[in-house]
Amino acid sequence: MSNEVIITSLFIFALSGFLGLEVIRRVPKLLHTPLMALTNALSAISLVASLYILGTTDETYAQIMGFVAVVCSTINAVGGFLITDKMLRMFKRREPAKSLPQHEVSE
Amino acid sequence: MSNEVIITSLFIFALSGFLGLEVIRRVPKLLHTPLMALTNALSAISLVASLYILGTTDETYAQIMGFVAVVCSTINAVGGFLITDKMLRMFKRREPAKSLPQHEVSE
Amino acid sequence: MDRNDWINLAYLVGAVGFALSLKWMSSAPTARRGIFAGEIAFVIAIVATLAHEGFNNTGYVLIAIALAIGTLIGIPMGLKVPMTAMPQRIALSHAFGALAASLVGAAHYLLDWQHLGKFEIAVLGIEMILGALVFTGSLMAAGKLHEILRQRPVVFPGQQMVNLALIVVAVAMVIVLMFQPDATYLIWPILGVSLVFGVMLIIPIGGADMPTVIALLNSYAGLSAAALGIVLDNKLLIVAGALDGMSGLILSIIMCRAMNRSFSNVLFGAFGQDQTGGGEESEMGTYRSASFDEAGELLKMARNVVIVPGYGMAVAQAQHKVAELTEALEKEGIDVRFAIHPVAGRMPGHMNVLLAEANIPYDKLLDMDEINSEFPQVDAVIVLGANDVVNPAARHNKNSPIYGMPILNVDQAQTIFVVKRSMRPGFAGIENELFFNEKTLMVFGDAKEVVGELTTEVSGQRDAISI
Amino acid sequence: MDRNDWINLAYLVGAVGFALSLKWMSSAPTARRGIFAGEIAFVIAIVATLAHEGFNNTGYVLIAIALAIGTLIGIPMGLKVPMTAMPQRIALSHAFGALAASLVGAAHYLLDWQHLGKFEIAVLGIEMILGALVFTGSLMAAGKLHEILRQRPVVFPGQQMVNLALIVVAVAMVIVLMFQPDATYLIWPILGVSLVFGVMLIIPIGGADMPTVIALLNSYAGLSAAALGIVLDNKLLIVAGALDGMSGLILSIIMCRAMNRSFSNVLFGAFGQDQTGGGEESEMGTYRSASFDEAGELLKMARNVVIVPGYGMAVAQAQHKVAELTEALEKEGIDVRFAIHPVAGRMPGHMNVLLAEANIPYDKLLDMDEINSEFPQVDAVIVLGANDVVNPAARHNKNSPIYGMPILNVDQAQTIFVVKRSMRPGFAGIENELFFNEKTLMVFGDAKEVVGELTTEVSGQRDAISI
Ligand SMILES: NC(=O)c1ccc[n+]([C@@H]2O[C@H](COP(=O)([O-])OP(=O)(O)OC[C@H]3O[C@@H](n4cnc5c(N)ncnc54)[C@H](OP(=O)(O)O)[C@@H]3O)[C@@H](O)[C@H]2O)c1
Ligand SMILES: NC(=O)c1ccc[n+]([C@@H]2O[C@H](COP(=O)([O-])OP(=O)(O)OC[C@H]3O[C@@H](n4cnc5c(N)ncnc54)[C@H](OP(=O)(O)O)[C@@H]3O)[C@@H](O)[C@H]2O)c1
Repeated sequence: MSNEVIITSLFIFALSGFLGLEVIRRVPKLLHTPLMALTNALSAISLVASLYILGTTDETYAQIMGFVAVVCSTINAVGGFLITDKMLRMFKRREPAKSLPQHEVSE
Repeated sequence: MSNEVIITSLFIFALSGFLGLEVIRRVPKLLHTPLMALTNALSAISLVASLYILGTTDETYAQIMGFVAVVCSTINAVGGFLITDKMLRMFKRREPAKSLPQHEVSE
Repeated sequence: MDRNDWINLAYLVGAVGFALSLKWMSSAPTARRGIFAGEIAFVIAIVATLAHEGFNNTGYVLIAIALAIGTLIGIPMGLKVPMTAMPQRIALSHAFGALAASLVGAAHYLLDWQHLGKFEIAVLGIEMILGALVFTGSLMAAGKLHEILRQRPVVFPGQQMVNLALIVVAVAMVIVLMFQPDATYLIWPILGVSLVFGVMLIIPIGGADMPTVIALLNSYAGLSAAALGIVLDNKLLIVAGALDGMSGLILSIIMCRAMNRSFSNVLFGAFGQDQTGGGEESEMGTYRSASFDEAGELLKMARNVVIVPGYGMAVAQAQHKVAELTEALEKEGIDVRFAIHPVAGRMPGHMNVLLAEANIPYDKLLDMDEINSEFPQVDAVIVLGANDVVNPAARHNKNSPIYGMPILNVDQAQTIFVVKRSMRPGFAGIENELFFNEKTLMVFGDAKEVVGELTTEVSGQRDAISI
Repeated sequence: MDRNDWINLAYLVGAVGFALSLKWMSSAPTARRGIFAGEIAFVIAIVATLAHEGFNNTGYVLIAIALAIGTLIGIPMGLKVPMTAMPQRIALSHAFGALAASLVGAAHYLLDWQHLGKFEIAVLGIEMILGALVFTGSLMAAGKLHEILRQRPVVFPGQQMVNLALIVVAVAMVIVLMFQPDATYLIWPILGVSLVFGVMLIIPIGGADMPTVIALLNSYAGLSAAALGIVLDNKLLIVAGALDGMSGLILSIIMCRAMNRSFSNVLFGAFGQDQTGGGEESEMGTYRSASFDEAGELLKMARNVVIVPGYGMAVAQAQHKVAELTEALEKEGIDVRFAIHPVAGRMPGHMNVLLAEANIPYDKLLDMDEINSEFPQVDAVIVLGANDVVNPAARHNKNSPIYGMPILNVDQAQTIFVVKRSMRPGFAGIENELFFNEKTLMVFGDAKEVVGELTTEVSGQRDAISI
């Protein structure tokens, strides 16, 4: 891999790290547990690497490693998204009867 | 230029646009004028392109164009930073005598 | 790691520095650190660029001269410009930046067209069009703001068709270029048409809408820098362009929202055209006016005063006098605060810089949202050269052009002093029923002069002298 | 645009989707939209990956089977896990993710080592070390949280030297690999040593520090994903890894701050070691306890009640009973709110999810900063299985291990009911002078049971039945 590609990768890493810092700092304490579950699901995107290995190799050892990796990542993705959704469905505002002076819209 | 390079550029563009959105949304109204002056100075970074053209070409027409571009960008950079700094130096908190319950540190 | 890699790494540092710089602008105490980060990043990027291979000696000499000239012009432009001239100063530097960008784009095409693919030509074409239109557009805006050009919008039938035709022609030439890259002479008409387009785009827009236009042009300029970065594969330029573009976009959105108007209304609405109209509808009733000493006496009786500055304070350059008045009032034990409407004046944050210039500490400046609920407890309000931003019609008159724009509810205060030169309307060209409110007292005169007089009254120096 | 370009474009869409997903988590009303964005981005990225050239048929079959198995295990793991088991659930999935990452890293090395440069080998080595240590570390953390493993920190002399030696050995092997890439067998000891290191890293840390440790491991896992992305030149992985890493880092910093401790104190402090110690220092005075009906009667007389939930509520799974009590109190016209300390319970936001599960609307949950100034106006506080987060020693006792940690000032309320099973200390292992305050009434018992009894008392149903 050329140095140029590596520096490009560092660019992407720095920008998205910075972006992550800005975005995640704004997540309210209320949602920290769902946030942990969601990042869990998102980080299962390493599935793309596992799929590539499992799909393209002929070596048995690599197939085994890839297979385990795909299973693990899929569990994380499926489980992670489901559990985040389940949690968030539980968060409710007070019954609409008493209307609140908050500006957020409920969608 | 290969498509891959272009897509990489789009990655960088998307990430930094998103980052810009998050960062700039947080700038308080108080500082909007200095913000305009600062982005003005920062955008003078197109100077890097002008310098390259002016420094590497032998064509007279390109030298003229590059020369004007370098002069313009330098004016912007120098003037922009100076004016932002001048403005910000004017922003003062109330005299320290009355200590305020705010958490920011003054440096 | 060869030389190019080091340069790219320096650009990475530069990009992070730029992002940090903007991030630190998010609070006044860290803002100067932000400039510092921006400056360091800038210098690093420039030094790295000069380390590129392939620079020739003539090049270095020319660069040295150009940098020196730029610096010599830049320093006075940075240090000498008065705060009241900031809007046109910023417009002017957009013009410079855009000129540089379009020249570089054109030079790159002319030097390198043999190696450019279709996509790159398209991007470069957009870059040149944007650069050129921002150049003339910003010059026009600066002219209108500096009142060299007529502020009034110029409209004529078929105007939008003409504009559409211009931009279509420019884009068509870029498309031709994509398929016939050797038609290099097309560069000049592309630039020319875009320059004309920039002028045409601005003439139908009223002078007072210029701040929004400037912010929009800023975001175009950012886009054009990013486009240049894509063509040159220079990531620092892409990052800087994207950040700049976002900044302009966000500021223009904020301004539009605060005026309760849409982008298209700003660009095509020819707002402020009948600025002087509506003279006869003074069926508003009668108003009361007060002399300086009456106003001064009443002010002294207040326990708390809120000053609402507006465009008139900027025009009159009254900010230093305002600081003196504040001091005089505070000496009398009166609490003084400032209520800042988001679009008071002619650019975002306009009032804040002016008051900061006069050394008024920024924690006395309250945003609209912070102060609006407190007006019923305020003894006296001084509306200083502001008009639209305190017009109650925005709250209840559905037919008013400013209906729906959030305003400062000064009419809920006990007494309202309105300082302006006449009964003429403000930017939106409409009467203000606040002036006819029975709690309102008009104090006519130039803002600077009136505030000066009020200070003398309040501090009682007049008596001392006249004795 | 060939196939690869389309795939890269899909990854770009995926990356933006991920960023949007996290952005929308910044407010409860938009959070579900955030998940949706994340899911769509995820699916797009997976479909794009499957469109890669070079997949063989066996590969597709194996992928289908693996995806099916993963989904079949993932669904119950997502739907069946009770909210009280969330901390260990999250630790477990970190373990899965890290295992996948280290396996993929190792497989990539073994398949492709001929084409890897020094830098790539180094990055891949870091990736494998991080992956492996996060795997065992997270398993240990999950075990401690689920109380399969002993919660107590295990310390022995020279422990930190042993740990240092382990990591040095692992890094040394990676360095050897950089210069002798064909020594592929080194992969296994690298992984093995890192696995052991993960275990050793966790054993000196007390069970109650596991949430911080999990967040830290999360940020390591993110780093490892980003490293994999760098080696494979997969930008989506880099973005996802960086976002994930930042999330873990920020959460662990927030936790440390809220506990007023440093990272190194958490990692090496062996905090909570003498969890049961300090038994004799009951020179605090005497405490008063109340029966259920006494407490119920007193509660009914309050006009407003603040409930402070803590770890004990989670252990007792008392949240649904709490909702019933809230309803009963509100029927009596009593205002009920909840005061949530940032580190109440065993993970960030722990109390919020539990109360949300019991259908308590989230605008009744107040952050520490929001409620702390209001306690003097509160008639009754119910401290429900919380301890350290209401310990006034944090405010004034410089020798206390929790000195400086911001706490809920419940001692300023009129009456304080403390619901717990005994006088035993909480996580920090120290006595709580609040219990000996003359305004405090201890109500002993399991949180679920006590709250149930209080509800019966308040709603007066007991009398109805006993008649
Ligand atoms: N801030 C922004 O970013 C921005 C951007 C775009 C548009 N705008 C628009 O600009 C307007 C700003 O409202 P505003 O209340 O600040 O200003 P305004 O509505 O334009 O009113 C300014 C008033 O100041 C008075 N004035 C002018 N020169 C004066 C002097 N030398 N001494 C004393 N008074 C003087 C004028 O009355 P006399 O002639 O009788 O003296 C005029 O009524 C809004 O309509 C807003 O939508 C603002
Ligand atoms: N939330 C986080 O992210 C996080 C992370 C790391 C560390 N921590 C630490 O965890 C602690 C959290 O404080 P906290 O006040 O929530 O909890 P705590 O200080 O650990 O106290 C919990 C109390 O609940 C009682 N309890 C246990 N089971 C119970 C049951 N079934 N019914 C009734 N009461 C029961 C215990 O007393 P009895 O045994 O007498 O019943 C104990 O005193 C802090 O020290 C914090 O630093 C939190």
